[in-house]
Amino acid sequence: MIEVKNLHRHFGGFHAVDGATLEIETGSITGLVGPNGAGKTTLFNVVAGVLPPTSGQVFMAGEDITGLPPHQLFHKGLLRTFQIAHEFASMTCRENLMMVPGDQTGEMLWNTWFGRKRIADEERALRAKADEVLEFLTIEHLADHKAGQVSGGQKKLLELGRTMMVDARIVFLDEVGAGVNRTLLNTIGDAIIRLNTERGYTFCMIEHDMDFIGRLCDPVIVMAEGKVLSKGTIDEIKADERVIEAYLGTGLKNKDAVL
Amino acid sequence: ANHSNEIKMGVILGFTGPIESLTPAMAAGAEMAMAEVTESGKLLGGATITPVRADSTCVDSAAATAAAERLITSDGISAMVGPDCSGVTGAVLANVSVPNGMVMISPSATSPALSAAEDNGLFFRTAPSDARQGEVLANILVEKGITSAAVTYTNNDYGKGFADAFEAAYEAAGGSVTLSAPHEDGKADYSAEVGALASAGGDALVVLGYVDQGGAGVIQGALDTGAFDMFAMGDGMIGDSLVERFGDDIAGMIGTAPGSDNEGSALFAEMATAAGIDGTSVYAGESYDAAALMLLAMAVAGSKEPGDYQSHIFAVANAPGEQILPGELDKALEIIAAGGDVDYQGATGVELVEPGEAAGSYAEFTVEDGALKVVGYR
Amino acid sequence: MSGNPYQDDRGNTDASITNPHGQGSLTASGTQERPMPGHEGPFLIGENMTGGYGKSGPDILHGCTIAVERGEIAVIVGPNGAGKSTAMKAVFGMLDLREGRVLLDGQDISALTPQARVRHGMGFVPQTSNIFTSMTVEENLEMGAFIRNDDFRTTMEQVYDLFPILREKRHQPAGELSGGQRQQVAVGRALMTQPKVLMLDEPTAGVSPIVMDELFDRIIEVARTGISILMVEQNARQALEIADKGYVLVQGANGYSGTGKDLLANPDVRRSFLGG
Amino acid sequence: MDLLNGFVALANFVLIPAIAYGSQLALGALGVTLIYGILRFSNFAHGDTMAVGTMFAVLTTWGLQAMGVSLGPLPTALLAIPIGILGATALVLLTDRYVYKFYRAQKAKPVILVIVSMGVMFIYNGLTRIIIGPDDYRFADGERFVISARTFRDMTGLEEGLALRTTQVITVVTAVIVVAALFWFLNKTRTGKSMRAFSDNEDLALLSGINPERVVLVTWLIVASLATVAGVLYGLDKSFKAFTYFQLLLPIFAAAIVGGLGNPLGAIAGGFVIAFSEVGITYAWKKVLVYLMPPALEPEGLVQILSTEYKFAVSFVILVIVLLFRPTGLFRGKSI
Amino acid sequence: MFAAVAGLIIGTGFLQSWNSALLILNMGLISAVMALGVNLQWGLAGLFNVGVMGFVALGGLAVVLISMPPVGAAWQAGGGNILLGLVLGAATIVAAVLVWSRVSGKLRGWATAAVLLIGMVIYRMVLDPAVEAVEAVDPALAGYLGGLGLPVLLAWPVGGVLAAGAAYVIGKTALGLRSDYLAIATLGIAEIIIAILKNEDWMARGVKNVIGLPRPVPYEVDLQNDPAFVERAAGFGLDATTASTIYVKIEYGLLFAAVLIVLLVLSQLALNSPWGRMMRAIRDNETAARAMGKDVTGRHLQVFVLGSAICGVAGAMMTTLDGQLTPGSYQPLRYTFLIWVMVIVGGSGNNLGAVLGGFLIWFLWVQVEPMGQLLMTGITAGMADGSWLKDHLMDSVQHMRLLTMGLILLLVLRLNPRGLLPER
Ligand SMILES: Nc1ncnc2c1ncn2[C@@H]1O[C@H](COP(=O)(O)OP(=O)(O)OP(=O)(O)O)[C@@H](O)[C@H]1O
Ligand SMILES: Nc1ncnc2c1ncn2[C@@H]1O[C@H](COP(=O)(O)OP(=O)(O)OP(=O)(O)O)[C@@H](O)[C@H]1O
Ligand SMILES: CC(C)C[C@H](N)C(=O)O
Ligand SMILES: [Mg+2]
Ligand SMILES: [Mg+2]
Repeated sequence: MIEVKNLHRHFGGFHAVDGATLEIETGSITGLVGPNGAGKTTLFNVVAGVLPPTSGQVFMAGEDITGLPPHQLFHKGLLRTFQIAHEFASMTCRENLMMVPGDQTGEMLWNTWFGRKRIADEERALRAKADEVLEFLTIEHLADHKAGQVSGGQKKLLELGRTMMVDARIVFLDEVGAGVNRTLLNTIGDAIIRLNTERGYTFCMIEHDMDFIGRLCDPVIVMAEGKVLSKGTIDEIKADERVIEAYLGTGLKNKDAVL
Repeated sequence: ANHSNEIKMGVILGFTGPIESLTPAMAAGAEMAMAEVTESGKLLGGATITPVRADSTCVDSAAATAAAERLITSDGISAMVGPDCSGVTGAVLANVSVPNGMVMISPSATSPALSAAEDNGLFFRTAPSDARQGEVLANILVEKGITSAAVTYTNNDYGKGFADAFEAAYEAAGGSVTLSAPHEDGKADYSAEVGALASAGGDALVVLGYVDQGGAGVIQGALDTGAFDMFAMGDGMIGDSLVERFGDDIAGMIGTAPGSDNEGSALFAEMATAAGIDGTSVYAGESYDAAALMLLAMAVAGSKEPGDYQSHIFAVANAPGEQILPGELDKALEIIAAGGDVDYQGATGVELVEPGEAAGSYAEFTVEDGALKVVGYR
Repeated sequence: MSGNPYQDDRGNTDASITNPHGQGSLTASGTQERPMPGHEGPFLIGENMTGGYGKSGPDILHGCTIAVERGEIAVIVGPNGAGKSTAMKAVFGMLDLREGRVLLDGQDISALTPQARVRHGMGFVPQTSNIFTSMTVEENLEMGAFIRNDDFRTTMEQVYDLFPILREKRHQPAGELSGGQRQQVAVGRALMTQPKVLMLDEPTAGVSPIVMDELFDRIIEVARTGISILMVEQNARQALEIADKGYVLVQGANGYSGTGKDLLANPDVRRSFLGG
Repeated sequence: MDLLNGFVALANFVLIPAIAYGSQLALGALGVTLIYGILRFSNFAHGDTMAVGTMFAVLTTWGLQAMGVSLGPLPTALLAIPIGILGATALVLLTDRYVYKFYRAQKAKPVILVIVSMGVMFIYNGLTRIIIGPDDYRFADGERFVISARTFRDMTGLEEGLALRTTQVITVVTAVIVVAALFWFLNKTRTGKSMRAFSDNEDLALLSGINPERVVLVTWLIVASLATVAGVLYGLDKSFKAFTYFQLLLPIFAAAIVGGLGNPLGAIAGGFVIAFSEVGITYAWKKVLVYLMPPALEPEGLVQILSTEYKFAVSFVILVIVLLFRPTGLFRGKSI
Repeated sequence: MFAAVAGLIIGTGFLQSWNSALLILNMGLISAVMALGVNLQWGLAGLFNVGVMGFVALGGLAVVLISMPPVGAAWQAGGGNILLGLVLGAATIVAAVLVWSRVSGKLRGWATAAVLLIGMVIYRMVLDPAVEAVEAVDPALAGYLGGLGLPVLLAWPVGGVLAAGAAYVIGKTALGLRSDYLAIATLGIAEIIIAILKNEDWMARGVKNVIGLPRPVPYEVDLQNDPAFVERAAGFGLDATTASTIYVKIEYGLLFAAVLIVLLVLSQLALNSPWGRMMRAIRDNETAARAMGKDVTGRHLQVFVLGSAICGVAGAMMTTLDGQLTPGSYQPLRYTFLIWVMVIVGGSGNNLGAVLGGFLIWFLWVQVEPMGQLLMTGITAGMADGSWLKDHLMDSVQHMRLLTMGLILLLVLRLNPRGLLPER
């Protein structure tokens, strides 16, 4: 689905992404892990069109998408969520979902004056769809709440829900798990798996929670210092000496002393 | 005073805005004339003249129109002194005075274009159109053998019209203008203008601006950098603060301002000083005259209705008749009451020509021993 | 989001008339006056706290009590939006309490401003925006020592020993660090205060496993020097493992509490908050 | 010789005026940029704050002059600056106490403060005019020139003169000193660093034990001082007129933005960019070229890239171009 | 709220005069239109337009260009060459842009500069003499090309189009870059537009002003001379002068109101549709909106152009009402900041709020003058007559206007920080 070839991104003299080459297979849930500062978020940003690359290329299903702006990538089916939830705070949760589909008749100014009927029909369909998604995410009771006033985890669900309003092909998730209650995280995990199996979404997710990665992802890519360190199943990764040294570590040293 | 015998006169000037420093003296001048008439008690059986001030802002036509509208329709004025700047004057004339049939005399709007404004005989000015002053100034320069000059003017209808007139006359008389550059008033810095003017060169720098404004700034810059040492200036520059500020640095300069060979201006200056205002301030005299003219015309018409007295303004201002100087309004009213004729001269030697503006006789100034001197009249 | 009309700028994104950067959202009430004496008890206790954001916002905490003993580690866990961060802020005096009080070492400090509490030996690492992004790493640490008038260089050395990556990046603006590195700066900054009690709001969020282990190690070390630690954690298992005391907050009220081990062993808690 | 003449002409008409004007703008822009950086809003009342401070200084100067105090060759007004600062500070702090503080306590969004500052602008505007009046006042005394054009010509025998005014020298020297001091203060002192910390992250500053009200107080103090110094220097060089100070707001803001709002270094650079673009682009280069070019190539026209009436427009075009290549301003903004 | 403002205006009618009241109403209507345009940009999209003045002035220019009769002599003197010069100038810029985009490598900068330089020289060679010739034609009264002599109402939409054109150019370069650009670019373009209007005399007489613009309504004097009208006025118990002035103002008012209502309805329809939802989303969070496939820059451009066009229309209406174009009178304080104050006091994001703000602030702008006097009389009431302080204060009474305006602004913001009619 996505192919990244020899990608570089420099900040001044600092090479945040330093020749990363990787591939995300269609239909997979690929995990992306690595120590802090490895360049994961930067890589995401480049692929999603938020940052221009210093050099290198990104392909999506064989097509060169390097440097395309985010809204064009969206129309190609590339969606992303944010490490910190980016809800539309002053709009209701339902509106947050309804605004997603592109090419709505009512988004043309002209039609808002002279195409009222068509808009009304479309809106009805959109609303039904949004309610369906809310139900899927088990937050239908929040439909009319302002999105800015729901809890952090619910915002993350909403963020995921937006990717369901259109037919996404690949979704990038940046640390959906950070700061999310583990029980809720399991719900999110279930949602991801369902989207993957029922709708055929491809996922690529950054995560530091190895249990969560282990439950969802295959394969897992490890980045370090802007490059790809290794790739494999979760078990292979966990057994990889280099990964343990750079990323996983060997557990608490003082644990026994305290307990 | 008896309430029914009150005449309200609007004084609409830019009390805030770019010429806010000129207007207090102008308003005071106009009000001096009103006070004089009230005191004499000889107008329309002892009428009290009450000035009603309003802010023209000098630049905001909408605000000026609203203020004028209020003066007429709510305060119920019978005559209007002002507005001051040509731009708002045109707006007030077209939108308020003409529709409401109100007579207005502007003491200072000098744009040549106003001569052609549709006014139904309601609009007069005690200041001459700048078209004439340009010729006068140009001729003086050429006579003095100054044949090339750089010009800077304040960028409004006054400055631009003046500069146009000057340039045309000067070139016709054989002079050459090296550069004619506007300056905006009230700006922070005039280095750019001074630089350009200096580079263009010329025997003299002609400054057609305001003395409290950019005009002085440009002169200051030119003196400081040693770019010019000969200056010529228009009416807007002739004021006490000019010599206060530059003194003998501009000795020998050439200046023109409306004025005729009469005692009026000196007299007015004296009166003003006694009343605690600056009588030499630009257009203070014109303002006095504007108010006086309307009051005398009312006396002749025996009515304070604009429609009644508008036709008498010309007659009051011009010969034949006894010449009236500032401070002699009492006398003038007496003559009128006796059925006589007056030829109002006032502070500026008013002489109205068609279509209702001062004829424009000009005084030639220079600076000598740190003081302004009149060297002749034209 | 408290509906305060003054906090409404309807979508102004223009950076040339306002500086959107770093404006605070906390209301610091209280005074700098001397605290009133209270009774004996745990080293730090927020007792029966009830309150919410703003003057008129809804209550988020409902009679919640949180305490930590000297040199102990107390951990707060609970679902998102339960009010864990709010409880921390309440203890730190960053929102008005409508009921309840906060005692530090037996003294009632409910009326003190946050600055005053810092001077009384409390240190706090908030959950978000917890570093000065435009200042260098070193300046961040210096700011941590703002209230100290003694020589803080040894403390700084200790912090650098604790987080070696920070020494490497000491002259870099902290805003250019990665998520995990920033977290280390934040904890380092709080340590610079040399607090008697250190409050951490999700210090390990977004931190890689190896750094997380390291951090927990340090926290234990710090606690051993006699400093009390009060922290909120979503990595609840690891946190509860090292905790002397654990609190489960549910909708602003105490749900369960006990030793870390108790909570880990409690099937209810495991199911509803620890993900089974 | 011609080369020298050409250079002197350039210095006299472009370099010296632009440097002096640039310093004046820079001092004004510094104040704007500080408020923006620390208190987070664009202070539209800044021009009028300058006017108020200068007004107090002018009144004091008159008093001093009446008492016969003088500084010899230097303008007496320099002695009055502290009083001016005191006056401006008092007014600004009063304003803060009764206006801005309320909004701070409400955690109002900066946009609201921007509009509030417009209200304050109107009020200062009115106050200045009510107290001192709308007229043009000159209060400079002492020696006007360090070297005047005539003296220079006599001295060097060159055709072109070079004038250097006392006020220009004072302005530039003061600007340098003030900027250096400000830098040292912000980057090296504890209070300065706490101000930067506050600017960066208010909540966290609170948590570090920084007293926000103190930061605000110090900021206003510095800003009022800067405004007064800038205003007095400007007034000495030109003259004092309430309306002009209001008009200064535009170039000052332009300078602050082009330099990178919130960045003191940027404010300085921005001031000079604006000044040089205004003076340089509209300068008629004929005079200089006449000296530099062989007679055969002497230009006929004025060699003026654009006429002076567009000088303001020019500086804005330059702004846009600068920003195109340097999106955050010459120096990265908002880092005060 | 609206009732309150209506009450204020009607109060003016009773206390001062109906003419004043109507005049305030008319300018209020125009201000409301401007505020509507700014609200579209600021309240809806968070775009910071500090160049309102420029767009308003362009609208004013349109009135001259459309409605004044052409000056034949001037056209003969150099009209054709001026047009040619302008075309050449435009061609130069297009050529330069083409060169810039086609040529690559080191040559690019130089080639573009060369094209620009050569083009500019030719442009000046054609234009300058023509301009001089045109401006020499009776400079005191004409000196410009005049307009097309078409009905003045046509100038209103044309004013919108002119403003929209300028906005498009600015938007294209400035939007989508850092937000500061727009501020600088609009501030700059406003100054540039005014500078052009002031200095290009051949176009609209520059600072010499064009006065006596045609009107879409009858002249008072004509009405006063029309016996039928006088008779009808008498029927209402009014004298002819009053009746005619009021009649004319009412007609203007109806025209302006029609424009305002149409624009208001269109804005409201747009706001309460998916388009409005999209705009709110963009405002809430641009990054996320972009990631959700919304062309943020494109939408911003659209809103910016529309808002500016509305300001242009308002500018044309205002110049029509004034009956003259006076470029020197365009000041940022009055035409940019005051409009903002209207939007913010009224309630940004809410179209009705902006309209309300337009009325209210205009009312205050005009009426604070007497209020300031009142205030000052109050302050000095306790002082001894003839005391130095009292005299000094009474002399400064005019300056109370600004002070009072400031006080009112602060009060409104203190009590209604989100505006009088907040967005929902
Ligand atoms: N704007 C920037 N300027 C300078 N350096 C930057 C910038 N953004 C990121 N970096 C540097 O790039 C490196 C990679 O950052 P990135 O955010 O991609 O890390 P990450 O892998 O996502 O880490 P984490 O897991 O902690 O979020 C870091 O060392 C960081 O300091
Ligand atoms: N600044 C604020 N103003 C108003 N309400 C707030 C504010 N911050 C948080 N809230 C609300 O208070 C409630 C509790 O928030 P809090 O941040 O304390 O939760 P938390 O337990 O820390 O959750 P998480 O684990 O997601 O961080 C939530 O409903 C939230 O929406
Ligand atoms: C008082 C002056 C500023 C008026 C000027 N003569 C004008 O016509 O605008
Ligand atoms: Mg990251
Ligand atoms: Mg939290």
